[in-house]
Amino acid sequence: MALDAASPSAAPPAIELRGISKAFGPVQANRNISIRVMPGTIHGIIGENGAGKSTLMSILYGFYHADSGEILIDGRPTRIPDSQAAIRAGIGMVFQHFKLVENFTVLENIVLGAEDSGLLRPSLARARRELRQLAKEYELDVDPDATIEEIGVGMQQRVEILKALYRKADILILDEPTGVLTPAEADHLFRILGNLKAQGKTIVLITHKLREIMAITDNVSVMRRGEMVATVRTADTNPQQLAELMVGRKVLLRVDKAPATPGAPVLEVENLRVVDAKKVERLKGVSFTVRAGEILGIAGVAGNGQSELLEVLGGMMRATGSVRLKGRPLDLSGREDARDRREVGIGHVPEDRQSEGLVLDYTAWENMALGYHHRDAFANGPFIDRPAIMKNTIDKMQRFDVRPPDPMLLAKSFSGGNQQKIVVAREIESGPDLLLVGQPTRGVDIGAIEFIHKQIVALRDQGKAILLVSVELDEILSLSDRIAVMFDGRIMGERIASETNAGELGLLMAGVTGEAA
Amino acid sequence: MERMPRWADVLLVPLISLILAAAISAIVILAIGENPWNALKIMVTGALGSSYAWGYTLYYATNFIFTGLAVALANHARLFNIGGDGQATVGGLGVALIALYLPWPHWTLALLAAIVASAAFGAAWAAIPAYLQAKRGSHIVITTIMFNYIAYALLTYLLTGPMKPSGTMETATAPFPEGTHIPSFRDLFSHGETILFRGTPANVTFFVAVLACVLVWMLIWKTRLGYEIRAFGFSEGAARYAGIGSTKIIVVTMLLSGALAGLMAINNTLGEAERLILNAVEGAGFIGIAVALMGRSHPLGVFLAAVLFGFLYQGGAELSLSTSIPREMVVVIQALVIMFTGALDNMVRMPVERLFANRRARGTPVAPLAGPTAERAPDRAAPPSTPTTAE
Amino acid sequence: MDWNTVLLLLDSTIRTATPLLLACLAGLFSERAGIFDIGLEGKMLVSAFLAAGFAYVTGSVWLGLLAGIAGSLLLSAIHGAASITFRGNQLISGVAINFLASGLTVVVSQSWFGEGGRTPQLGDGGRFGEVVLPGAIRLSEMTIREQRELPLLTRFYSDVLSGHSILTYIALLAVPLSWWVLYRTRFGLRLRAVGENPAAVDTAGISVRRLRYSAVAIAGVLCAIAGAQLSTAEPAAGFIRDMTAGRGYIALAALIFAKWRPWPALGACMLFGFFQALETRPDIFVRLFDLRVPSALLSAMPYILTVIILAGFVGRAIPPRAGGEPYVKER
Amino acid sequence: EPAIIFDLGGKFDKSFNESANAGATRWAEETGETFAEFELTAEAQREQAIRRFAEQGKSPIIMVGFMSATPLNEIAPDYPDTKFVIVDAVVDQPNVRSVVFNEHEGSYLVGMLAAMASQTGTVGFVGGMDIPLIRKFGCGYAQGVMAANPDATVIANFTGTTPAAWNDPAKGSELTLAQIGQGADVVYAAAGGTGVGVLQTAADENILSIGVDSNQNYLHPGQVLTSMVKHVDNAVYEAMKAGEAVETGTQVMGVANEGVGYALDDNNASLITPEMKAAVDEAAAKIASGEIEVHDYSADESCPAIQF
Ligand SMILES: Nc1ncnc2c1ncn2[C@@H]1O[C@H](COP(=O)(O)OP(=O)(O)OP(=O)(O)O)[C@@H](O)[C@H]1O
Ligand SMILES: Nc1ncnc2c1ncn2[C@@H]1O[C@H](COP(=O)(O)OP(=O)(O)OP(=O)(O)O)[C@@H](O)[C@H]1O
Ligand SMILES: [Mg+2]
Ligand SMILES: [Mg+2]
Repeated sequence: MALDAASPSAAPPAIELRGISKAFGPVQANRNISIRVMPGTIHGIIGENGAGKSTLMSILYGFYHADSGEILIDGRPTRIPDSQAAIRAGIGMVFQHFKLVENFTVLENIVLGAEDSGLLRPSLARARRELRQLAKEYELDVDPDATIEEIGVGMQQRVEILKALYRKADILILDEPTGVLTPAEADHLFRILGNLKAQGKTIVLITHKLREIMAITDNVSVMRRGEMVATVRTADTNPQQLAELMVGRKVLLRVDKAPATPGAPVLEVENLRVVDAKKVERLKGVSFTVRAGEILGIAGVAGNGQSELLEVLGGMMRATGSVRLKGRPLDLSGREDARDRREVGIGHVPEDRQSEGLVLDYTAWENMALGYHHRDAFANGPFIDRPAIMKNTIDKMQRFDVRPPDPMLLAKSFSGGNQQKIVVAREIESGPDLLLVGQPTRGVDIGAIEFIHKQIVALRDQGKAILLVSVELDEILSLSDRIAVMFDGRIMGERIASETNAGELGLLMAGVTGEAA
Repeated sequence: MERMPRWADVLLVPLISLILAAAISAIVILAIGENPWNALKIMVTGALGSSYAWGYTLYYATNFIFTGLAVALANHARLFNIGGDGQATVGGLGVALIALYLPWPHWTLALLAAIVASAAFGAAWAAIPAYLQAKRGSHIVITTIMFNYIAYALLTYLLTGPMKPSGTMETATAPFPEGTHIPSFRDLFSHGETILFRGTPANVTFFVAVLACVLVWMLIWKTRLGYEIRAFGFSEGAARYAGIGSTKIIVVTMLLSGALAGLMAINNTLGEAERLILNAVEGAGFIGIAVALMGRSHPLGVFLAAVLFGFLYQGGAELSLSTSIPREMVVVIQALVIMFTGALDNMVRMPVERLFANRRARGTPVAPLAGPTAERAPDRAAPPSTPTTAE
Repeated sequence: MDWNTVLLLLDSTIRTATPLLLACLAGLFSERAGIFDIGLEGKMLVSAFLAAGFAYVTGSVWLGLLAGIAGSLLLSAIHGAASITFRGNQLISGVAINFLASGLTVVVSQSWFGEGGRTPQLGDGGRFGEVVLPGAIRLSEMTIREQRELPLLTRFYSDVLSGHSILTYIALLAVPLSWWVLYRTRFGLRLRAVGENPAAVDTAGISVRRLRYSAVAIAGVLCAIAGAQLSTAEPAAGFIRDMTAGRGYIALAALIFAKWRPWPALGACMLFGFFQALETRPDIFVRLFDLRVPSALLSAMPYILTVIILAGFVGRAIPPRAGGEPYVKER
Repeated sequence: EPAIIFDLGGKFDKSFNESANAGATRWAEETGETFAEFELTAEAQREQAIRRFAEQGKSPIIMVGFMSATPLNEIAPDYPDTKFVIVDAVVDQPNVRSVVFNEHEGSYLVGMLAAMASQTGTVGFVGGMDIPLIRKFGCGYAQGVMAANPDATVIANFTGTTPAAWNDPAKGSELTLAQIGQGADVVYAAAGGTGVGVLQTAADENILSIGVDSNQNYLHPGQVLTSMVKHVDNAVYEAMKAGEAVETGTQVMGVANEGVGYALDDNNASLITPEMKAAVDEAAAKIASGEIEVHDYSADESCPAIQF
């Protein structure tokens, strides 16, 4: 069914891959893949987690080497043994996980590898000039002297794009660029991509988000389990069809839930303030309430205090103010840690599953006990009760459809979606009165999103309180019962989910107050 | 996932590495005009060929088990304890104090007391570096190095002054009283006419060391504390998320690590010399680093690596006793063994892996994606790869 | 305490700090590129031996230095192979190199010179003499009284700054040079980047392997100079086994102390050098505080002071992020 | 066949082991016979080596170093037919010959020379590890200095507290320079390999140094004032020559029987004036006759002439 979506022009494809195969040890990441990307188009690639999209593009960028197959750039067979060769062939790539040096400045990151001479000063000066030029041309403003760790992910992505443009890339590959962006940032990115396309550049866009595919791509290729299953003209398809091509079965694109029946207040937050290690005030007096049987969604652009809010409630950061759980006050002075929070009935699905929610080098069963390893159910005196945890893990893995359902597998071996299911299973099944959920579906494929959303709603329907933080407006809108919008460490306003829309929330997220909105 | 059979991983690869180390050693021995084959024979019979040989090999191994366990345990929390030497030195002080200044009716009691004292003193010596790491962020590597030197100075002061019996030149305490003499292997295993382990220093402390291996293994993989230590070592973020306090883990782990290093002192003071001698640790704390790293921080691996080093020590002594190969040659051989089995491990592993992969490829087809392909648990012995910091 | 004592202390500080500083900068280059190096000690030792050995045999101290560099580079190459090419454990490799150096120097020197792990004493051509800086006064040609009458600055210049071996000046110049290389050149930018995030360097089209090997090689050269200083620069005059006596570890401590930066490295090494110089002058404590420090405590003093300073004034030291981890693209 | 066991420092320690090795080698060269030898690398090997040699029928078995006293005391009775010789310690067993040296006496003599040669009235002492044996050297030296010049100052330093202290010439240099800075113009090194740095620096700085254990005058002709020789070599040589018949009991090697003394040869002839020579020789005679009693630090761990 792989129909060729060649554009009418006679020009050779900007990129043509023929029969690319790549195995990582026993994992066949790409299997005999062929694809043609026409110049001056935006070409989408979609596929489930682990389908092999990143691998394919990394081969094109010379980061990995294909076991077999051929690469043609502008119709000419091209050998790409390393990234230098790819850069020379006019290819630029923005990786899913950015390849930036955290404690370097933006400028340094941009010149790295593209210096003019042995001395830095002239290179930096030229880069500074050109950066100004590029910034104007493509609306890509960044502070060249800020270090990467100081700036947000959205900015970091701009740096990655600038890196490619600075190297005069004609072909730009973006791997899941919007996974970490707010809607506004994503829109901005698409405007830039539009600009680039207008200038004749070719763009390959990998994403999980069908909305984005439909909005800006010209053609779209679908991958499944290392194979290319289809390439179609975007205009000729629809989200439902793409989702089914990806997953190989029918999927539900909307969250199906009954109206909430809120009960007594479970979490009451008053005047919460946080000053972080760098003495920056992150929360500036936040107050809200979450009731039993409802989902409160916190919307907001990343970096406006949501992370800190979750960390404070989860016992990982100290704060001032008052927080009561079912009427009883929590100690915010740092004396109580995450374990104490779990004891009083707070579950926590952290924003970053890889560096917080899981110990990647632990097995699935060990991770199922993370944070609960001291509980009687999981321990015999000072000992870990492995049989009990194991049994529990097998059970949860089955019910949450973790694939593969092997408790002995290391967490890092699971795909992102399945890793997230492990975390969600552990936190939901611990029976919390309040569940903190941060970015539950970041980087997760459609099938898994659907499942995780269902589980969260089911917990709500058991009468538990849920605090959901997400930068995905779609997710907030479809999952929450009430929505609070955070901006600059404050709550800008609260809305009933069914009575608001993306436009109104977007204004609040930008800091425009409720009255004005 | 398994790229090659387990036996190849744990036996074949180390064996080939050892052979390579031996081959290079042989070249050096040839170069200084000796016969390498003869040298090998002497080392093997001298270190493994009789109960006498084992009596020395296991004595040294006992030292290295303790210091190796100390480093290994700390590694699991991503702490690099290079203070084993100082901790063992001070542990010896603990042993000497109880042995000299308290009366002991029976060796069992003395041994128990020595265990407590050496562990406590060793732990105490690790306590300040641990506290400074946890609270002030002072790098544990520097502070433990510094504490080694401070320990040497402390002991020099005590053994040339306050604790030295007067009228002797020996930089050692007085011999310990009879009641503290713990049985040697000879006392334990000789029966009737057959005398085994004659004149060798191996003693019951070896069993304490074996017990320590088992206990450390249980601690690391069976207890809640071990679970927390490893979690902290793998991911500080996850540990914080799970409510595992960094201060507690750093301090507790270092105390235990120091205690293990301290225990080593029982072997050389109570067990062998029956007095406390200046510099009796003889760099065992540093050997412990090699032992722990080669043993992949797993108690069984530590045990095997410690025996290997015991073999090298005893075999090396035999070598200099019966040939004119200089004693420093043994250090060269040790270095080569550490290099090949420890650091150049992959040089052997990669081709062997490829060999097995090729054989498998010809036999069975490549496993399908997301099948039973991913990394599984058994390879769990490996702790975080670079335990240099607790940042 | 009179000025004379102060000047002498400072003079001794600079001399004592020289090998530390060179080894520390060696570690700086290596670790900034993401390769931990606890084999500084071994490389210094091998170079100390080869430098003295070749200086003796050839009569030329410069040839000796070259031999020292060659030997040290060889160990660097082994360390590089183990930690870069074969992705081995960098700590084990360093430990092995230290053992190897300690054993091999004695075995080889015994077979060359038959003096039991020593080289013969070096004559004047065989060692680096004192360099008299322009305008410095040769104080050794004056009586103590005459010296005391000179202006303090002159004495500082002539006594403390002038009169060290060329290697000391190389070490001191290596500090600004290292800073310049690291922060002002393309190579330095890439080197720092590869220690922080090798993937960034790789995707920028630069060879991680080549960069890391060059860093390790620079470390080898610097360690070699440090070793040569110990065995061939006045006042030294020959090799003796294990003569590095733990200086590699102290240099490592200084490196962490300096948080992997060149100028602070200078400060840290000078501080350690100063502590060790102080250790040679127990009379100062008697004169200042009327305090007789037992010799054992005196020996421990540099280490105790280090811990105190570390705990009191130096915050958390964050090593290069990719340090110690081999760069693996395909799991 | 005799056997010799060197202490941990090894047979090239620029100190008593090296001297013992010289004696053994001399015996072997003169007689054309061979001897077995072993250099310790670990404390546990003391007993191992003694027993091994005893079981191989070696005799006499010579042990160098005071740390072997306790093990030998236990093992000697197990091999009543073997003769043992221990250097630097006394072991009271019927089959053991103990050779001890009055290092304090020899040090006293070189101390006198130092005081007489010094222009500044300040002399130095650089010890290796701070252990009683080395203090014994230092104490005798200080007494000799005081005897020759009661107003003199003696500066004493030790290199360190680990065995590395015996092999750290750089540290030896720094200590020497520090002592020079305090006015010392004669420095006595009792520090094994570290002493090499002391003597070298003294020569470079144009002051005088004093060697130890063996005659080290040749190292820097005209710049080494003298050496405190301790004839471990002779003791070993004689024990080997006597073979099985070696006399047991304690042998004290002092100034009286030329077991210790100061070295005078062509290299330092110009440095020792006739008056100096007369004065030390007189003192030596008095020590031999018992008229002068040099205090032995190790007897009561104190020193009348200097505080360590
Ligand atoms: N460096 C690597 N070493 C080993 N296996 C790898 C490596 N990179 C990817 N893989 C495996 O190859 C397969 C394809 O991975 P890839 O990252 O290309 O998927 P993807 O389609 O980009 O998934 P996602 O949507 O989650 O980003 C997966 O099974 C993955 O685990
Ligand atoms: N080291 C590995 N060896 C073998 N298979 C692996 C390994 N790591 C991951 N896999 C397999 O690869 C598949 C996808 O993993 P991958 O790493 O691509 O996750 P991901 O979905 O890309 O996560 P994220 O989107 O968060 O990056 C899974 O089937 C997993 O079992
Ligand atoms: Mg992925
Ligand atoms: Mg991907």
